[in-house]
Amino acid sequence: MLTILLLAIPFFAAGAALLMGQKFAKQIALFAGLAELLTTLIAIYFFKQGDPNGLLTFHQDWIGPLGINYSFGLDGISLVMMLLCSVLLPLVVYASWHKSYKNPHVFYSMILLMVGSMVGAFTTTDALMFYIFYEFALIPIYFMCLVWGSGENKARVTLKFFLYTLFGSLFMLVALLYVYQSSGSFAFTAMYEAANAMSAQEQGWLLAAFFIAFAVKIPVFPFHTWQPSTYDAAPVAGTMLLAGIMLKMATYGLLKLVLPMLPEGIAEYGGWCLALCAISVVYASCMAIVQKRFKLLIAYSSIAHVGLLSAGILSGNAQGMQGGVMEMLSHGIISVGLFFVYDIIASRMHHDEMNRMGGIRDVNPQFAFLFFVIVMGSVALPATSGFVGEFLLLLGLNQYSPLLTAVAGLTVVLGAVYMLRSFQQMMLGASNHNTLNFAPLTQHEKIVLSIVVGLIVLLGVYPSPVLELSNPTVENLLLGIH
Amino acid sequence: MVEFLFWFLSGVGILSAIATILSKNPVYSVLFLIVTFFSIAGHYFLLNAQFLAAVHIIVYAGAIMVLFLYVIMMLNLNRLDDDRKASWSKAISVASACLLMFVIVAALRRTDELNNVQTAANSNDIGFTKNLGIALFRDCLLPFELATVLFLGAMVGAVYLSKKEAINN
Amino acid sequence: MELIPGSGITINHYLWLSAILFSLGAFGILYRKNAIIMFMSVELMLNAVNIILVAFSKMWGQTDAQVFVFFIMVVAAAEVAVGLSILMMLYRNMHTTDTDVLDKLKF
Amino acid sequence: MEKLVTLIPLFPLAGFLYITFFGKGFSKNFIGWLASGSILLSFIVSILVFSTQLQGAQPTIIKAFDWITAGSFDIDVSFIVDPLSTIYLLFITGVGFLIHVYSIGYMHTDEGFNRFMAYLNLFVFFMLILVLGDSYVTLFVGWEGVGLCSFMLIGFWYKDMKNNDAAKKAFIINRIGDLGLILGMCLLFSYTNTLNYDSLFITGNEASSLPSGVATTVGILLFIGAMGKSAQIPLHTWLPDAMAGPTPVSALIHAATMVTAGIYMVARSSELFAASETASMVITWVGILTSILGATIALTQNDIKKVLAYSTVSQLGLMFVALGMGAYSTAVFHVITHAFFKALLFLGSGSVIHGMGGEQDIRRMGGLKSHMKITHLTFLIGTIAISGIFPFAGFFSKDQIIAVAFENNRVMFVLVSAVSALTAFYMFRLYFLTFHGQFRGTHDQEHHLHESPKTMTVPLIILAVLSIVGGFIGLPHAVGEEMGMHWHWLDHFLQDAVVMPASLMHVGTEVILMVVATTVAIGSIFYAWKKYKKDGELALEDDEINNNTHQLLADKYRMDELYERIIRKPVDGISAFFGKNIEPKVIDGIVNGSGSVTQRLAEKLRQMQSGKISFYILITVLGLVALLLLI
Amino acid sequence: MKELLIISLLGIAVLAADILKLRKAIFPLIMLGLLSTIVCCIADWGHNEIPFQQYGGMLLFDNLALAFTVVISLIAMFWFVLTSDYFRGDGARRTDLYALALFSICGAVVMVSFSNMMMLFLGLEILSIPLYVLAASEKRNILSNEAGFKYFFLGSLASAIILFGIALIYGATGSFDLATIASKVAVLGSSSTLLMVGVTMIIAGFAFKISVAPFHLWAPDVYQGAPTAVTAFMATIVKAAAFAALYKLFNGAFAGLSDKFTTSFAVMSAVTLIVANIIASVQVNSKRLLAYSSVSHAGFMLGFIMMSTSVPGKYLLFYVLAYSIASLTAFGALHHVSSIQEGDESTDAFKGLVKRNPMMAVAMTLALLSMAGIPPLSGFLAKYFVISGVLNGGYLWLVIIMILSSVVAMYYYLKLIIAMFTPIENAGRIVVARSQQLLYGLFAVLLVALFFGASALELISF
Repeated sequence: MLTILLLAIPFFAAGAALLMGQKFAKQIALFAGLAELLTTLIAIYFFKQGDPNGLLTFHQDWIGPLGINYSFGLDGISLVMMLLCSVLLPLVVYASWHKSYKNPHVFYSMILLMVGSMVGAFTTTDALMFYIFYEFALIPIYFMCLVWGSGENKARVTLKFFLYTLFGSLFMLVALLYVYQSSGSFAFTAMYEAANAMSAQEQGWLLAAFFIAFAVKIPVFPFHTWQPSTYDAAPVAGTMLLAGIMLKMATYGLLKLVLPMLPEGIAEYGGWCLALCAISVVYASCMAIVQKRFKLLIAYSSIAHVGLLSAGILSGNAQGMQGGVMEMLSHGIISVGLFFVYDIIASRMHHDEMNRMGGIRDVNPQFAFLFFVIVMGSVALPATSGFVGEFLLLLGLNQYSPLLTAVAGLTVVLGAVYMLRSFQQMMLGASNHNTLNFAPLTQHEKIVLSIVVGLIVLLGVYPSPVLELSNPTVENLLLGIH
Repeated sequence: MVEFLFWFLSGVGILSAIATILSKNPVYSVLFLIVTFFSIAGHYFLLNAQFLAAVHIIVYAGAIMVLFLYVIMMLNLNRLDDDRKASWSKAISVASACLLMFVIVAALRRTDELNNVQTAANSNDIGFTKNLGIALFRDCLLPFELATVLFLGAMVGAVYLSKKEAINN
Repeated sequence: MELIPGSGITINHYLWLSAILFSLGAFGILYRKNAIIMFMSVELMLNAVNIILVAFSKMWGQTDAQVFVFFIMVVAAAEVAVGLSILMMLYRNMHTTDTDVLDKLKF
Repeated sequence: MEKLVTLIPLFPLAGFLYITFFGKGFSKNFIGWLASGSILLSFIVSILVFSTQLQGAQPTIIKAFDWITAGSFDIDVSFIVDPLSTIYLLFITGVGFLIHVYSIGYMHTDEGFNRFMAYLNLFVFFMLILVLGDSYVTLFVGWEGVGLCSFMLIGFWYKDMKNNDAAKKAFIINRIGDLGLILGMCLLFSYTNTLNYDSLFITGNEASSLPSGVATTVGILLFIGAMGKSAQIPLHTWLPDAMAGPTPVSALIHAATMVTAGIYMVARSSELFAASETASMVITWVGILTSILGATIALTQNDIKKVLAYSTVSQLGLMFVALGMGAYSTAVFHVITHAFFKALLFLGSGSVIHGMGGEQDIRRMGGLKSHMKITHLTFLIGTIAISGIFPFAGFFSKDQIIAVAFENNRVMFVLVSAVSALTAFYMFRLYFLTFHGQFRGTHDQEHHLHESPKTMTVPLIILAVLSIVGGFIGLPHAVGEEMGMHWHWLDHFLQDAVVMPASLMHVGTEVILMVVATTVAIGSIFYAWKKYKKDGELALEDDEINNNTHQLLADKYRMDELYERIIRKPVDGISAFFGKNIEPKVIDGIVNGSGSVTQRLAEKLRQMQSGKISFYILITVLGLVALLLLI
Repeated sequence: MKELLIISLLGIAVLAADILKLRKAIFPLIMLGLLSTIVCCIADWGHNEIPFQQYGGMLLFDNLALAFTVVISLIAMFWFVLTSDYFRGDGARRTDLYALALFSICGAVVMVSFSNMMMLFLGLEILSIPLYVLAASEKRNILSNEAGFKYFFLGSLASAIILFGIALIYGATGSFDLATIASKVAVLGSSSTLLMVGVTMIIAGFAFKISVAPFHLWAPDVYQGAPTAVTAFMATIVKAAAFAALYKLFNGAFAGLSDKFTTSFAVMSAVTLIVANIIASVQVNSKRLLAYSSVSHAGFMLGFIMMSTSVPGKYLLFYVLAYSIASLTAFGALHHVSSIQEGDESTDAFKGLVKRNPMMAVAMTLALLSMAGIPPLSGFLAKYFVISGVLNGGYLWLVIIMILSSVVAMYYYLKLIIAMFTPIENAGRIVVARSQQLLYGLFAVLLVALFFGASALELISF
């Protein structure tokens, strides 16, 4: 029942926001977010209890003969993802609190719809349902970019984004259907069994299909070209959702669908995927180094991080998967933080070209401090959440291939290069006429940044609650894999 | 005798059909087509479908072709010169038509399953008006009624279109 | 076996005949561009069908095929009525019955 | 008693947090003494913990809380109490405290005072985590943490982009080392399924069970980490630049503590390195090369702090030589003595710079001994100590290294002796040029010259004392017997924690070596005295340098330029190439290309829709034919 | 049977009402009639005994027929409401067009309920002949004339081909009755070339009616030329009827042969999808664009025919319903938009629609997304049914083509959507009748509701 509640809250809130109209939209969204968070916490509580009265699972036939059902269930991993959604939703809403969007009610209902669909994707235990939510999430974000986005060619950019991701995900549909031929049901468990029974070669093909689908969304080199331009065109709230949650659907898919379904396929042909992930780490880092604009730099850095993330997950061992879970959470928080920082800067400077700034630290040390912690999180300094995730990922990846680890590990160095460079260019040095009158942080900016920073440090110092939440589920999946 | 009739009628039919298609003057085409229809009617006689043959003559030669003629007269189209059509396209049309014919004929050349179908004993009197009438007004009453709807529709349509309206676009 | 007693005429003869007539009709509409002649060719095709139907009804000794032929005639008549009226309207607007003039709608 | 160990890092952390969040509005003295006090507290606790070890308590592990759990990978935040860690605790907190106190005076006029103190506290916190951590991962936390602090402190005066660049350079080069460390950890984990010292070395003995090839790889990877931290070739270039930071930072981080983390880590993994000949050999050679390189460069530097920096590089090299030759305790010994006298020297130079009003170039100094007596005296002590004159601290530790070298490998012995000779020379060069001869600075500098305040001089004095007596923790056999003190105390103390060299050498050779070493030192000191005191020769101005070797040394072997050419430029070039060509033209080109191809195809296809009815009929007929043929 | 009676009489009644000067009554009358048809269907639901046996079992109102009749009448009602202004003009015209449309619908009903080749042929003609007229009904518009002529001419060619097919099948089986044919076919199998040729001819003829490549060439021209209202009619009701008929044939009469033709269908479908989608992607005239999209949908639906023996008809029904609603919305919106700005049918005509009539824009957007097959819209399930069916048949390559083509399709749908959401200055509101506005709202709801309501497919069986 709780799962249904989790699912219902955003969708109802979306409807409410749409109807209540201009005035209360953001309040509704914020409230929904907090309610979602509360529900998630309750769910976690029950999960710890071992779900005595089956509140965490829900099943309802939809089109029985076709094996499509409304079936939802919360396990450790999805709870972590729920945590991600329900923490980020209020954060994102509150981050754009003082922004004035036209037709806020539509805007916020779009946000809520998107989050709702992602909640669905994270909580369902039916592969087709997963696909449906996965696809549906496209629509709201598309319109957010199209209507509220910026940039003169946003239409073209968003078009590309939509088509590209659609193109990818349709391959997943085919793969799902192909497995369904032999499973006769879209329930995850049934899909696992059916796929496991297949020959390594079949699994290889399925892997290819799934990987294309997810690689486009994650995105992994060379399927990433839609991402920077889209992040650039999207309104900042949209970008936060894209980077923070949306791409996690893909990595979650890798974790919950690909790994358990296609162990032999991965063993045989997975090397290609992992290699691509590793390449995209280095490639994206290099791209980030040459960026002149901060938003694009964040975009590329995000590609680098999720490259490592997916590589670690695909390595298919406890460390990799746990690291994946942790990194999904941490990357979500950090990228929201970074994009919010971007927003703060851009809204004051009206541009985000780094070499035209400098010395902001001198004007606004508080901001610089908070920003610096986020940067450290993004370069995975120990005692930040980024480290826990990336270190586990590297540990996992290393068990798959030390060579790839060495390649992907370069993110440790290159990440430092571009993040520090951007930080120093913008924040340090002597303040110039552009930055001299850099307005101090508003109250809500402080709050949002502090929450982000707090989470980064907290998760870095004391991540075990999260890890213990997902650990049993990961163990189960591993039992299936080996 | 019958055999000769068959070949004769077929020959006439086919030739006049070709003539219909090839003749420049539409009036000639109409007349040739009527000849074809007559030969077809002859075939009906051979197949003991006398009543049908009669109807055929009345409907086609009597009604439809007259309608054609009427239109031709009204639009006074004598000598249509559509030779502007390029020769290669003509060649193509001939070729593809022949292709179609060969394919169909080739497909229908061997119809062994029909050779052991016994021509029914009553096959000589099925063409009689009585039997047809029974068939028409008992089994096929519903289609018959529907045909009226069809006609109604056609009529309304024809009337609607023929109402005069000047063009301006 | 032969369709008409005492003659070598089998059903196949009629099949061929109608096939030829059908193809001739097709040839007609391919070859000519004049709407009127093309209509006639269509009529020719219909009649090819009629012939083979009558032949079959003889073969199976059933009347329904012949009844069907009636309906075909009916339909043919209706079609011609509508078709010719469309043609007249067209002629009124374009002052020709040449079908190749009709290429405003393309690509 | 060991339970208290958890407090040790907490005090500095508390100090840091307090100063950062509530530090506003308090007087500088309060803040300064708060910061120092927190360190003092941890120092006291450290002594308590240390005493337990003195009574020979078993190494224990104190768990604080769970940290990372993932399958078989299970890391807690917990602290190891054993001789090695405790001895490190002592001098970190001890020296740390002194430098804190010193900073109160040194930074008093700086408006970033609070920030500075906070950073120092944070640094000490991370340094303590580094040595206390009971696993490589917790070590890594401290490892990166101190790197971070060093980054923040080098770039402390952030308005000058030069400092920021130095800081970035330090951080990134360290990061390269860290990558090695991380990979080492990953590899180690994938073979032993644990990263806890306990199960690797102490109770369980996974490390020694490694296949030797793996041991070598892991060892070298870990050593790469150490290279980064401890500024060994080729990752040494950041350390001299790091002098951009305030002098106390140079003393604390870049001389006494952080840079010796590498030695700590290797000593900590002694069993692992002992298991691999190759790795040890690599360490030895890298060490000696670095040592020579540092020493030679130091000969020609004119920036007082740069000289000390290169000397640090060279001393660290010596420590690695010791490590490489399996004398882990010896290396630790030298770490400790080095911490004393190098901190002393840096603080002394700081005091000089303070007195000179920020001037760092020894060519602008001279004859300062009359103006700043305490500084001069303590600095002299430090110089003697580093030169290795009996009975100063440096003598014993360096002598032990020389002895080890003598035993293992005569070539190494020669090189080490050469290095110590060079050391003695450039240190006294520095000393004479700074404190003797005529004052060469500007007039108002001379006018402004003064001895530093108590907060600075007292630490100097204490450190001076330590640099004199510090050596007694590792008295050689012979001396020990003579003086009736028990010799090689440190080795005995550490023997549970690190691997010990097999044999103790014969007393006779020991004595001979001591004599040799001392004479060598004295000799080069005498040469320096003759050159710079008696003949009053001065360091050359940059444009006067006319021979190439000199120029080469003055340019630090042009290492930075080399890296610029073979690393930085290529990376930038490749990135730029990706950014300009690959990304838009190839990858995105394919994506967009597919679109435009479709468009072009469409333009072709739509021609088929000619609008000509005759064509439609043709297609219809042909389609019919095709269908008929298809069956 | 009653259903057929009602509708055919409705046509006549309309004419009568015109004569009796009761024009006001016509529209309500039609609504009433269609509604009662639906009621009758629901009443007859389930008892599948062949009604009016004395008519020689010419018709068979089984569940399939009833369901399709319901859908057709429903769509027809929507259509009449949505395009009511098409019937404006002088009263005579109005009634004529009403009558023609109704006759055509009557033909459609025959086509979904026939159980005898004669009825099939008659139904086809009753459907088509009034439609020829409707296509040409804008007599002043030369494009409309051209469309009418092309449609008529190629249509009659197609019916000739179908007829030849029917004749050959009769020759092989000696009957027009579906049941008898089915039994004979089961015996003969593919041995009888006569039968095979006949079936092929029927396929070819129907391929024309449902506008599947290579017989689709007429469709874009006619759809573009004909009045938008009529285009909507053709895209929805005609397609529905034709597909139902084809499905009936291959699910019933030719069931024994259908596996012989799977490949042909697969190829046709593939070619259709590729050609239609690719050409559509460069269209600037939105009407023609929608025409191509409807062709491509025919390619999709062909999947059901291909798999007729394994996929129940209700899924075809679902597709038809989902698609019909979507394209009614699209064509309706186009109808209103273009009629406001002097017949401008370019994609730019939609610029700023979201401001000019939000309800319409939302409905249109949902419709386009649904046609593209994005969940949670009915179009997704529809396509899903096809794809899973085809995949079951083992035609992976066809599925891949379907997928890629629907990406291309998404591209040109998005072009329209983007147009709707690009703001323009001095955009006057587009005002439509209240009922139509409501209808757009209804469509928007239905497009989503059908997706979630798809479980209702469990309840019906055919």
